[in-house]
Amino acid sequence: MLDYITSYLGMNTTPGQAGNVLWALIYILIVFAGVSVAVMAMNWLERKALAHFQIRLGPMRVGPHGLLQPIADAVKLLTKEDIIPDEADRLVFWIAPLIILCASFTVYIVIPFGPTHAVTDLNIGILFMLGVSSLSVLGVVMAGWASNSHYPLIGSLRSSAQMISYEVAMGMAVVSAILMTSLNKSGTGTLSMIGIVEAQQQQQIWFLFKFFPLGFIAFAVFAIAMVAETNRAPFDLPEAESELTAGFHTEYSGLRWSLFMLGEYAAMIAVSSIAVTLWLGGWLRPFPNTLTGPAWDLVFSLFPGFTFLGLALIAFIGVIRMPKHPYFRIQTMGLAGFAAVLGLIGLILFIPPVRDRIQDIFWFTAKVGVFMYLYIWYRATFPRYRFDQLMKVGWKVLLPIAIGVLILTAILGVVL
Amino acid sequence: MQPVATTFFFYFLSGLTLLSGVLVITRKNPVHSALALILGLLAQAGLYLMLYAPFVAGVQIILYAGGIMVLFLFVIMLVNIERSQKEEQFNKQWLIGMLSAGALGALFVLVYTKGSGLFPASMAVPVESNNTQQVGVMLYGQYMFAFEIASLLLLVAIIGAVVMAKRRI
Amino acid sequence: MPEETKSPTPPPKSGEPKPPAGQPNPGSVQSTPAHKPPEKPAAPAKPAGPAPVPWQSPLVSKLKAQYGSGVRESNTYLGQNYLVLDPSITNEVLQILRDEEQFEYCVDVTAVHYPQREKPFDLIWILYSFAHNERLRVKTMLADGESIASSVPIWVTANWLEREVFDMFGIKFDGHPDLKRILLPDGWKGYPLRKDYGIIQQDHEWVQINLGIESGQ
Amino acid sequence: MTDPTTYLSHLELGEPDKTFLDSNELIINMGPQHPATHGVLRVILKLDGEKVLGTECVIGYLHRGVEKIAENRTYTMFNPYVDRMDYVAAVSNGLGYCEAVEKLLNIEAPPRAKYIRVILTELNRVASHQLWLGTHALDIGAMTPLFYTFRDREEILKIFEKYCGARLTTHAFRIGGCQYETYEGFERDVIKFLDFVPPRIDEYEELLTTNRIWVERTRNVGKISADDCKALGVTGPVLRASGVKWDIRKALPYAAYPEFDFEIPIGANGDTYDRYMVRMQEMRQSLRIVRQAVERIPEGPIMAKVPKVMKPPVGEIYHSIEAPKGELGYFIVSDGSTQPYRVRVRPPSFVNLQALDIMVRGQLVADVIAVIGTLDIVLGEVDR
Repeated sequence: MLDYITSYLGMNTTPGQAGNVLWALIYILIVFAGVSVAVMAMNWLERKALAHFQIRLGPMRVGPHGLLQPIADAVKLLTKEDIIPDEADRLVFWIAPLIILCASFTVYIVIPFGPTHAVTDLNIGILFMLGVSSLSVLGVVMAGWASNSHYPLIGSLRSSAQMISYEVAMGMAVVSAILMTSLNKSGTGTLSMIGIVEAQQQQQIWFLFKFFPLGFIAFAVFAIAMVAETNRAPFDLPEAESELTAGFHTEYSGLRWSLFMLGEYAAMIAVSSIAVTLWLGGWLRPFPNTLTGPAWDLVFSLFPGFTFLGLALIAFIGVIRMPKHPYFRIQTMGLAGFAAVLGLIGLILFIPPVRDRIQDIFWFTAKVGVFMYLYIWYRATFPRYRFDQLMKVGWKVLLPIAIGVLILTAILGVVL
Repeated sequence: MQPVATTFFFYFLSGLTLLSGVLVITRKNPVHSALALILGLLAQAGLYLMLYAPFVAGVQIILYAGGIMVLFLFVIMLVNIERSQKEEQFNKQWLIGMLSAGALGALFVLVYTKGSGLFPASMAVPVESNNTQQVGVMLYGQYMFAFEIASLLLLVAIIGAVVMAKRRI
Repeated sequence: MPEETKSPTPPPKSGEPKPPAGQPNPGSVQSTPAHKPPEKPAAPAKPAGPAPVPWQSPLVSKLKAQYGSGVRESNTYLGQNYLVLDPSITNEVLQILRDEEQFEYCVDVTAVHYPQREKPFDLIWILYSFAHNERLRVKTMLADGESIASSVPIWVTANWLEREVFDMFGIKFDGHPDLKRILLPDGWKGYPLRKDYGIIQQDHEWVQINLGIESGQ
Repeated sequence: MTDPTTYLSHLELGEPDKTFLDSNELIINMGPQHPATHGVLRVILKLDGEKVLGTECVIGYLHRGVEKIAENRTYTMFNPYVDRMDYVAAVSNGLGYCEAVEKLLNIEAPPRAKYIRVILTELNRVASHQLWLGTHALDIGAMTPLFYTFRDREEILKIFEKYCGARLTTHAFRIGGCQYETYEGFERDVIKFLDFVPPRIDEYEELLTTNRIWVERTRNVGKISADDCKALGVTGPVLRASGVKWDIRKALPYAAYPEFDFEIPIGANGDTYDRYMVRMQEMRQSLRIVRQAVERIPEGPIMAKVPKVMKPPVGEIYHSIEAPKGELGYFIVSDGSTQPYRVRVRPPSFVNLQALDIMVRGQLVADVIAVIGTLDIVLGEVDR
């Protein structure tokens, strides 16, 4: 046991590459649990942030400021009756959510939360991610067909057409980023997720700013396509409530429905991770090459701790502002406990060994968090595209732009 | 990376491929057939991985399982499934089928018994780490002409499909 | 049921008794200066009310010249003009009204049931002309079971309006593209806005078959 | 003018586009429990893929026999019932009914009552348009305007509540005037509202007017020409968005409208975007009217002398007003008794809904939602 832990701490590669099966399994568990928790947190955050955009309060009842709402929701969904329509194709109906779930969770194997914080590093990493995440289309199609009902069928047709279309533009944008990896001294590019980040480190530039504005345009194309890919507003046609009730998962309920939701949010986090890895320098902290030296290293390594302390402070202010009525005593105590836990985590993050190992994960998560917030922001702001307009944007706008950027990147890469 | 339980995975994936192949032709419901086909394609991708060809495996998943099969499903969903379920599963050309299957089997046996000397040995030592580059170099170097012909063929196919599908252009 | 239809209702609450200052100027809306001292209470509406006065206009004379006695009445009541036509010429006149007199907007088609009359149904078109800024009511009287040509070819809007008249009164329109019930369910029996249809009356059979309950009450 | 037979709403008329293989015809039942049909409207859609070949509306799920009830109630007793038709613009309904009966009785409401009526009706128009905007935007996928409009509509409802105790089905007016004198601080509340709401309307516009997705979703969607509007009897903002400058408040003025200075906003294309713009402008014009009315409201009685037992003379009357949805008319026949012999309501929503078919033909399913939203129907009024 101890050997294993020390072997881990001494490891300078991912467990998958080291062939360390036990650590790989532990990693998988950690990632799975982490993503599930992140999805729950995202759920709470989305409802809360969306509510504040819309001058509402959002969940306030379960736990202080609705903090326990995701748990209550999970319990509700798990205990809900699981309805399978009579006319449905039972087998396919049953498999569909599992496919979506598997597809969106499998990609986490290659997401590098840090130079060594990934289950494994495939040398076709990005290809693997795109491939596996494209499998979730199957789940959508199967769900829509198996429900044997008009609205889900139309929803799934829309959804699959949309996902396939935007995959093309997305792929093109990704290729131009991959092309940038080959512009280093040795001249060999890579598809490995870790390799891509290392290439950015080596070239001392985030690919977002490389060949400005080419990198930026490719990133923008990807950022739009990824919203469409995950069926989120303003591209949420498959689930367009006002037209198709709930799209492909109209007939689903309870646990199976929650699997769809879990898959959707996991996919959102996954594609955001791709964007962060390819263009925003993955786990690299801001200004890794201009603000160098031990002093700056120390400053940046203190960020995670201070972030948690800040959150703790916000929670503590919430405790103070809680109404002083006996009715709210438990809530106040809960929030105080929450603040204490956050503070404690913040303090732990100041301990030097932890501080150094956690930094990469922190920066990565922070960048992904920005995307998550953008997702919510879009949803609060935009109306929904119509299907033909969506296709037009995908094929006539994004794809030509992405191809143009790809060609220009290639030319610049050869010339420079 | 050390291969793990190679023999087991080989037989597992091969069995899966065969099983799904059988399911594809025996299922009455075309959607089930298509799903079985997807399973078969995924198992094949696994086999490619075992052959140290991760790029091909990845492309197999993206293009076949993720792209083409979805279009298959698309079309199947839109046709009338009740009618296709009533139709007879196998048509009457079993003799031709038997003959061609036998010929294929004979070819496999031939390759299996005499095959060791038929292929150049240098092809069999790919390096996993730069597999993708190798594919690229091969494709755009040695096999450039074949690649271009294939792309031309595909272009013709696309135009032909458009012409056939759209009666009025 | 009968006591429901016509109950001697006591006078309902009618506003607080404020000093009345209404100016009885029927049929017209005049500009009222902003600050006006309360005027002397004017005479309240007399039960007798104003009587319809004959309506003279080029339109009426034209129609009368063309159709003679087919134009039964042409009056103005409370500043609103109406024509009463014979059912046989109604459709033609409506066509003329739209094509020549620019009554291009059919506001409403409706009916009134007078069970005691020989021809118990009043069928009413309310028309409006954008060009003349003028409203006109065209009325015709129909016997029970008598049908009349549909005005859908003249004004498309009459489609649903006629369906509603059919639904509520059972008046049939010849040539209507899709004459079926609109507000009530298709299999319903009876025409609710006829006077012999009680207020709480309903098609019990339909209710029992389709809703699975004993009665809709 | 277009040949009327092209509108007749029958599913057989639509032909699938045969140019692309064998197109799949699909008949879809939208409603009556569909979230975007604003109530219990059922639309049967015949689709070719996502393209609409034809529609048929099935209505009547909310039919309550309002016209039959009217025949069995006295004139005064029927007054609250009209609020239940277009329940988002109850004040307008009441105004139309009261004015129609007043005409029949040959009396007129005192000027102060007329001013109060105008203030409340115009506020109600703003509230109705706000509700329309919120739900319409929600149908098109923009969630946030719904909450903004409801927040501001709340202020109007508060004024209503303070005035007459009810928020939705207000029963604010009586035959002959108003029952209630304005409460203490009424003017202050209204002025406060007038100052506070224009920036809020700007806020809605900021979210939508120049939003590319909104523009793309609404431009050239559900287009209807002025001639078609007239042929179909479509009124209100839908007619005006097609370029016809016709508003009953100007054309055949009622209440105190001749005394106010306001404009009739019109559109040019008759598409969903124009209808949106027209309604946004109308809100501003309504506020303008309210401001003039509040500033100039005369003193005096609020109730004309009305007989205790209302027995209008034998005769019939048609009176219509410009409700937020269009021309709301009341055709009342009196037989000289205390109860109306016949009350016919000419509901704008009912007539406007008829235009749905022509507006959505050849468009996509998503446009059906947009068009139902833009027609601004209230099923309580469609079905009565």
